[in-house]
Amino acid sequence: MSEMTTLREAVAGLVNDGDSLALEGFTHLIPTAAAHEIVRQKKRDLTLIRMTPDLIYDQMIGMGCARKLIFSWGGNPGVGSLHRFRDAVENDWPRPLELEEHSHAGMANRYVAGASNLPFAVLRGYVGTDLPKVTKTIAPVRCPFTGEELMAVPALNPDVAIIHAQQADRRGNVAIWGITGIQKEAALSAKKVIVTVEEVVEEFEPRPFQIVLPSVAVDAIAVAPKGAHPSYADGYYDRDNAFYEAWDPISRDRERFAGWMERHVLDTSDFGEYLQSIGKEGALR
Amino acid sequence: MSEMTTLREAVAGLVNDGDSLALEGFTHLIPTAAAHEIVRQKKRDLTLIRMTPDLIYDQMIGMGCARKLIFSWGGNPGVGSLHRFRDAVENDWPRPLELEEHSHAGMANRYVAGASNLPFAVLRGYVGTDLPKVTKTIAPVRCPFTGEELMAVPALNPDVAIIHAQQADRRGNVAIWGITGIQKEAALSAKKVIVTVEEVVEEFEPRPFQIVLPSVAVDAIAVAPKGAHPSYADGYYDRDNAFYEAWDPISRDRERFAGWMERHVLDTSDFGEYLQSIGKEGALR
Amino acid sequence: MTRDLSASQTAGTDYTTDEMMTVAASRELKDGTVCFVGIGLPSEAANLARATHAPECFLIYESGTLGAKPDVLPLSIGDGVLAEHADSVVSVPEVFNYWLQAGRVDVGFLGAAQVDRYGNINTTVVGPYEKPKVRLPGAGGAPEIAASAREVIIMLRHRKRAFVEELSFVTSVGHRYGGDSRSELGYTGAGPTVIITDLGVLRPDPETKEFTLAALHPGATVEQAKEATGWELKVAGDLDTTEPPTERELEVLRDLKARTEAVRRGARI
Amino acid sequence: MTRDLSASQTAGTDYTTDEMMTVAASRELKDGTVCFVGIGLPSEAANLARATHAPECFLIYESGTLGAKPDVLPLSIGDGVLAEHADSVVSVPEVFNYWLQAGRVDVGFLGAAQVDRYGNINTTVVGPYEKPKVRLPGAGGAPEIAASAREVIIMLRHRKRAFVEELSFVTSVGHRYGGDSRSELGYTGAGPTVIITDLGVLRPDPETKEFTLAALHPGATVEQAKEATGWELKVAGDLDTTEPPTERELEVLRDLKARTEAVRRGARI
Repeated sequence: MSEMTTLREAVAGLVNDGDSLALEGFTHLIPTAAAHEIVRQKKRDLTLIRMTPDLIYDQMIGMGCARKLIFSWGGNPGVGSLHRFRDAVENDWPRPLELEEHSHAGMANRYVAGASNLPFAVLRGYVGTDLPKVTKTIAPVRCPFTGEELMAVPALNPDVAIIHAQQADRRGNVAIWGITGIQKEAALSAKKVIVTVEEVVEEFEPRPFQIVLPSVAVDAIAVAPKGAHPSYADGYYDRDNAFYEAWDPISRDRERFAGWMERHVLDTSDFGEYLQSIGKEGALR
Repeated sequence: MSEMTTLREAVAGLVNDGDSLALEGFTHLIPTAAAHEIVRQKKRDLTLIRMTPDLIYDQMIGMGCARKLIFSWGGNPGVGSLHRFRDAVENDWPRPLELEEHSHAGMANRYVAGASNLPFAVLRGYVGTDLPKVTKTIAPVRCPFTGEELMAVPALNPDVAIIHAQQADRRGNVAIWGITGIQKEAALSAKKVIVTVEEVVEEFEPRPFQIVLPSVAVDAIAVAPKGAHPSYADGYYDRDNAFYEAWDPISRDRERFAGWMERHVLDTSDFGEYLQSIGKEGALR
Repeated sequence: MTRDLSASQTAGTDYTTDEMMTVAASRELKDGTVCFVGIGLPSEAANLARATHAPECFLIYESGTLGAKPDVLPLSIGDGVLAEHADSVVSVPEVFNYWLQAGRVDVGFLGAAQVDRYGNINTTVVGPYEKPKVRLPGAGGAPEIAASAREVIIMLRHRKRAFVEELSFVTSVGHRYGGDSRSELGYTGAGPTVIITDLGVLRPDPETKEFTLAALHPGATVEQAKEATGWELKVAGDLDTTEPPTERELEVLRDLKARTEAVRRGARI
Repeated sequence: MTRDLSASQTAGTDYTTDEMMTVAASRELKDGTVCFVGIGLPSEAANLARATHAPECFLIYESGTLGAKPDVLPLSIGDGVLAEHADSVVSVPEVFNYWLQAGRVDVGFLGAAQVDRYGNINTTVVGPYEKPKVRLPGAGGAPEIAASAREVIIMLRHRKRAFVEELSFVTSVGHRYGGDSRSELGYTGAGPTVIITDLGVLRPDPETKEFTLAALHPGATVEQAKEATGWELKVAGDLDTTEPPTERELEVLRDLKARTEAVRRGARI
């Protein structure tokens, strides 16, 4: 049964140092507000799970929150590299980052297995690539009927899953529409679930390709308007493409990155203040 | 790419004697019109696949269309037995019926595997029941990571899947809303797909829990108003509960059943005439 | 036809034995529990509970309706009334994989054609499988409900042909051979914790897991219960008597059934 | 920075080599094909095709958008513009399992950081995996696209550091070691059938499956191509010259990119 709370309380109460966290949102509805609150609360030794690490994990990695990353594509979409991610992998800065990498299909099916309470999932892939040489969580499995050999990947069951959604209703149900990506499986695969939402409404209207996550599958709901910025929220605001481009020079340089994060994240008390803060600077310096 | 056609042409062109057919619709949107057309065209030696055989397979079995049934629950929902199904199993009338029975979870996952082009699916079930003793398509499989033993079921890939949906649009996409059951997986697991719809619309409106099956995943679309009767179509008409109750005495007796089917199905040219025909009789005699 | 039987067979009071059974079963459901509901008697009892002491019960039907709130009793597992007020509607694979198998269900509410002393269930055949005397509907969702629900409540009328010494077919596993034999199967659920009949309430012995008579409904006797049981029915030392239905329970239940009957006589083409 | 480079580096005519590359790639897409599109150059070429000769192309993006019809080029694989006019939107597991793995994709359209002579792709690391010189983004959807699409079109700029003798890492399988070695892997797809660059078009030798120069874009030379290839590039006997972009192709492409640029400079908080 979900509880309405603040993002600060939700993160303080449900996220512990050393946890495995899945912050999902496949380019749409990326839970930036929650990622920043985790940085503010200086959580450490986290295993960060996410198909597309994106800017939020670049920031968490650069701020030293992560000891391990489980992922499938680590770039700045439409721009280029995630420089904090690269600096951690190439130069161990600010600390070494253990990698467990898969393909998108592998990650998606690992969440499906986790949500289904199965120890593994089966797919056609990986064979002939170098991924099985560097990733231990890929193993062959044989079909008991045809004898055909396929690849298996183990289930993902994060300690905490965090997603951003458009709406919650009074009873604590969560509505997501548009591109819903892997959010449902990520949430249902986790031991605890935090959802940030744009707003709370009396009841949901039908929306294109909407899914509803029932209250019983959610632990905490916090309102965080614009909480997916610079990603977008279908029906609320567009993707801030300029911010993704601006992030490239900001994140290239360790000092500039650290200063930016301190100014806009550590020195602000919540996401509302963060938005004001980067708004003043035009987000670009 | 789906083609708009008539149900008669779709069945004549895509359904062959000896085919395996999945007519799905989980109590909602049961494709009765299509089932009747198959009876009219006297298709034979079919392997009928369906989680809940319901009245449509009771009729097809009683009319001698089927040599095998793959299913998980064969009753008249809310009423009792499927008498034609029972007569075939208990007395080989009108011909012997081979059974391959699973649980709902097993059938659902067999369709998922079929839709995913995987040879098998994995689930937690069957262990300790007598089902593996009588159903050959259940086998243990071991997790390559944990060593845990689970049960596997082989994929279902019917020659033809037939479903009934509320709407198609001009481009041949199909919209289904309300309880969508297993229709998506059944359609995507099959080699050929026939969809009957209540109507063709310019474009779809958002509906609660609506799914859209793209035109490229459908072979033939035929308009069949009220084509799910006595089941229901959310947004169009309610379930005809009285008909389900009326079916019990009609189907109990071989002669009465045969006469009823001849009068209302064989002697009518399409589902529209069928509806008029049973309407005249009040459907109850 | 069992319907007529039980309707006539009242407990000599102002309620039927079926009403007593449904009321007793509804009381087993605590408020706020997530309940996977079978059609028929279980659905009747679950919705009575939701309309009385357990308004926050989260009802799941195998058709994929999550948090269903039917205002009349569904006649099929996928009636429109289940989707209408549901919190969410998902596909059949999802309801079984992401909800039941995932361990999100507190209580599985099952009917049965036959049970044995360990709460194993048969809904497949009476007689040999290859040449059955009676072909029953089959497994449906029951095997996985019995496997994965944290606990299972079984409801069926107390008849010798239903409470049998040996099942023709084990469709869904209860406590298997009794004792700890169920746990060897690796299922997450604890198995059946109670069987509610029209005569009384049976609960498993903590050690042997054999279902024994724990309570009688008002008017029913131990002899009746033993007579209607195909095995040597054991009786608990501290045999309870079920509280008779309250005014409220009967009123709500009869209202629910009246509205359902209206619908049953409803839609025509 | 490759962007500036190629923009400056025109073929001495009124279009850039990048424009020639995109146009050439778009022409490879037949109308009505189901195409699984990667972001960047492939998406640009696929949407140019859809806006010119292949209006009925069915574009799938890994974010779950089926039949996407973006009016501007998406900057990320999950931009709202992809869902807006899509025929359907499904979950990420569905797009990979029910669509790609199911064999519903005719053409997989991929970019790459590095390719070798057999069309194997590296998007993971340059240098040793444990201590990479350059850490690239990783696999994304490419390995399964390369595995399950009926055929694969690869697009990347012709540079020595990109067309290498040996890959640091095989992220996605092309023709593996050449010959029939791919078929031993049991993939349903036929593998890469063409590599489109800013200099020309490479196609696999029918026997060895080694990619050889099949056509040059206007203004490009065999020497340039060999110089920009890390392996001993073979040249087809009947070397074609690509038709230069038509007025229409250039107009539509530039219009598409202009609208995209406007959006890129768009949304601000």
